Amino acid sequence: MTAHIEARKKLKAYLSIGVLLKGLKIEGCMLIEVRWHGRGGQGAVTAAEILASAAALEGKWVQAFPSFGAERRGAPVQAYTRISEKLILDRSFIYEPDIVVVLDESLLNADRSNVLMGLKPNGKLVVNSSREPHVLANMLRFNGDVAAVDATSIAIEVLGVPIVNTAILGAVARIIDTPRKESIIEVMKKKFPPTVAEKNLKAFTIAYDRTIIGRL
Amino acid sequence: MSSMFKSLKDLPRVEYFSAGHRLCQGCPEGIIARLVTKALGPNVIVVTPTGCLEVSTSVYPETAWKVPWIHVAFENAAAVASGVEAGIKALKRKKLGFVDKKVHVVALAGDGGTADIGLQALSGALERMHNFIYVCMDNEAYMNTGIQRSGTTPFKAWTTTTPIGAKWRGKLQPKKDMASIAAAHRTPYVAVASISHPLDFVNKVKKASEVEGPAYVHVQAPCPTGWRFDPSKTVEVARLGVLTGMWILYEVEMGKFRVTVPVPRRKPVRDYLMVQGRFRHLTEEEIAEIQKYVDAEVERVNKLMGYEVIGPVVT
Amino acid sequence: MSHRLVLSTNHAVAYAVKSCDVDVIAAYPITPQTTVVEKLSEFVADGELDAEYIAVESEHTALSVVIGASALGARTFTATSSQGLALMHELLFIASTMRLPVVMSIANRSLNMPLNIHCDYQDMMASRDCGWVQIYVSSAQEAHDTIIQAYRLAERSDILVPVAVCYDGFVLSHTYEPVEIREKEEVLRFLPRFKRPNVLDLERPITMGVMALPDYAYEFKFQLIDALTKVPRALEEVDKNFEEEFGVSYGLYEEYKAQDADILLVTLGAIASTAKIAVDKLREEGVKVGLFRPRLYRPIPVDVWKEKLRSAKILAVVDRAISFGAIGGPLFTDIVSVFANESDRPLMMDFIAGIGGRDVTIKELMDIVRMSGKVLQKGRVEKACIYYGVRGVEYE
Amino acid sequence: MVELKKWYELPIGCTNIEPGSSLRNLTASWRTFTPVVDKSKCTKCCLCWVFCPEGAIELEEDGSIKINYLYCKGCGICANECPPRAITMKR
Repeated sequence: MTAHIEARKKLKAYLSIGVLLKGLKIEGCMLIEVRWHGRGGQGAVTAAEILASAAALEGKWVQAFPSFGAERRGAPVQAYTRISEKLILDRSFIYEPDIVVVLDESLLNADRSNVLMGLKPNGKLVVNSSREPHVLANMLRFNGDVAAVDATSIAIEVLGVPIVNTAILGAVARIIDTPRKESIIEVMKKKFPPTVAEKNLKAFTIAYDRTIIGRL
Repeated sequence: MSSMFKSLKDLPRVEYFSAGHRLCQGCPEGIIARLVTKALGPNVIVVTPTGCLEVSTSVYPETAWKVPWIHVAFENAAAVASGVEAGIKALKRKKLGFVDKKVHVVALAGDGGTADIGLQALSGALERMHNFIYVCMDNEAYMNTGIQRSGTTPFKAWTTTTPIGAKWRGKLQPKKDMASIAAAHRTPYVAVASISHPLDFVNKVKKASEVEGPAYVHVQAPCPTGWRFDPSKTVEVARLGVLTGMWILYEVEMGKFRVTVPVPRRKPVRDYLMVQGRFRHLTEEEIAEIQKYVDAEVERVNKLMGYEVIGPVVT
Repeated sequence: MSHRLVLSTNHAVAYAVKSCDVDVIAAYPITPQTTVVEKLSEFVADGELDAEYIAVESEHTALSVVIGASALGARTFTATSSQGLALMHELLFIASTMRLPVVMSIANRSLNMPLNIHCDYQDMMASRDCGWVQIYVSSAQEAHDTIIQAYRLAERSDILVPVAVCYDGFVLSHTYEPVEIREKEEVLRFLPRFKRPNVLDLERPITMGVMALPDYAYEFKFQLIDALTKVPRALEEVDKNFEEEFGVSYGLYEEYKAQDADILLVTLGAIASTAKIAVDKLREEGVKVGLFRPRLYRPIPVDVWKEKLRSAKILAVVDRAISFGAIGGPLFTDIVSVFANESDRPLMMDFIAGIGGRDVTIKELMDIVRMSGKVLQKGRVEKACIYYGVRGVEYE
Repeated sequence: MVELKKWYELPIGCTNIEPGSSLRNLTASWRTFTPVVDKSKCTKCCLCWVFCPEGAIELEEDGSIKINYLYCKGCGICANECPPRAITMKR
């Protein structure tokens, strides 16, 4: 039997227990569910996918998917990311997210009930806002951790356009353990052409540094 | 071009379209199929949509075709030809087939499959600039289903769906100008031909095969059954079409319009109309009306040419 | 060397098509299929795939182009959804009876009206009698691998039948997940080229797409019927060879905790994935429930279905399509037909769900199992088909 | 009665693998009037050969014509088009 078939057989064994990478331990049943709220054109779907890809780099099973209506540029959109130690079988939407990411502060006013819907009490909220986390928490009457960063300013400053997805990922990286910042950076380097990647990484890093985490 | 046929005797003697087919007595499609395949030679793949030619030549267990031939559906000859052409390109490039061979892809379709139900597929194929030849055999109605009106049925012609009644007198609208539609796609080569001028016709097909990209040849196909004339008159009726200016033979080569068969002295349209049963109901006024249309068209063509290539009516 | 990427199912399909080294691709954009052919056009534009990419003016032409190229012996691909598949309808029958090994991916989407871009299987189910091999997959990886298997199956000289690879629009088509990419070199080892009989060929000029009158038409159609009967075994062989090359196999079906199940959920595609969690949760509660997911849907592997479904006490079929005016959805009526002449058969119920992209949750699947459990206790099915989740409809 | 082929004896995929097999179909039976050539009048212009929808007129080496009466359907185009009127239709 040739070596590659041998390798495949091994892989199959791993696949069958739902573990992607050799040597990875199954740590209970970790599952992180993230819901992204943005407007068409802000890159929420791409952000969801980058976060998933980064976690996959760390050997996690992942899912990222959009929730499309017939939305066009500017309309509120949602996207979802699931990260798990185990093969993800659930293909229904996310109703009780661990983390909610808001790419556009105006959605808090327009769509508040939607944004917070189902967010676990011990969940985390990431908001693109120049306001302090505790102000946001108070405004939303939310008891969990809030991470805030003015991603729009950063995006305009670095990218020249208000496409905030890579900046907001900086804030997400601050509040989340898996995936790590380095994995996100690696994915972004692969995903974008070099000059674009450079600018987006800059936006990501600045946002990462400027993110403030707080609560009520 | 040097490769043009100088005489009809230059056409190959071999038949690529066999006898024993089931087309009506005197059917022009038999003539067209023979001439097109003779003009193009054996390295040809023929695509035919559903219609008279298809049902008369492919009834299992017999086929009249001696060249590769495919029929898929009614409205998609140009699309299937696109696929055949693309397939040849890909297989050639990958050295999987047709290596070092120049293969002509030709669609042989009726007017319904071209101007009506097949127009979208044809428009797409012309726009995508596939390297193929599309020959429309225009018998001016749905003959295969029994003489129903099509977009190319001429003004006032009788068909089974444009009957002569108290309110209707044949087709109420003028004929769709397919060749102009093809030319409007900036198709590199567009021609209108007639079986009554076979050398002109085969050379147009030949020219069509030599351009890069698509070519469209619109050939009149007088149908004895549907137009109501004696089968022996098929070519004669076609010739009258040319001589009366009802069917002007021209080509549009890279956008340049040229009448290929000048008619210095025109016959009145009555000569063309009155030999056909489908126009038998026409009154003198109606004939005069049709004559006016033709005169206007002749004037337009002469203007395009810059001189009087089609002459006045001489009785 | 293989590598792993996080891809949407649509992109996973495009990568597979690239590895299969197809010659001609023709397609027309339609949501949610579009990103398959966008990706393929990128591959062709970048020179990563040596193929003719024909951006046609309709789905009807897409399949016509593919038929023309396939008739020539080229390896071909197209993809569509919903109305696009409906527009292709007449050509589906033509491709199969002409025995052209076309492969098409279908990101399943509801049919109008009302206009709806989301998932159900109405599009393919409306064409289920078209003579194509129809495989429903339940993950991006399976979609990727099934495209490769589809070419191997379709091009077998004893099969020569087109194959449709179906997956839930959006739910799978737009979901990104890890996919191990099968590299071209390995794929082509698994998928060698061979010369097909009866193609458009200058040396052997045949007539394709003949007219046949009552004396021959039925015999030509029977050839396809015969080829389809060989598909289940052929797919098993293809799957086995695939496993030898790539270490993964999928079979004609998937079952989960089905061996001793009293209640058996039977469903296709993505719902079957979510259903496993429902099964796990119910098992924890002591409910003897399992799952059977047909992968090969057409031709129906009758003996396999019969054997696998017979042991349950009640079948809870979840149909993601409606058969208007019938006694249940397409999958249900198919299963009923499998047991038509069997006295020893389970009770059967149909739950039509997930229509127009309506989410099918773990909770709902558990509810469906519980409802089936109650019917089982009664020992009699009063209402075979439940239009599950329709507001204003009373079930019990 | 000709015995019809069984399903497995037919070519696969609704094809016909016998190019030109329509030659088996002798369309002479369609004919009412028969074209007769007066060789003395024939100018070897070959127009009848060109115009025959059946391909039932064969062109000989020397340019003279021969009508294949097995296939001629008797449409009469050849007689109608012959410039020197060398072909006549007879019952």
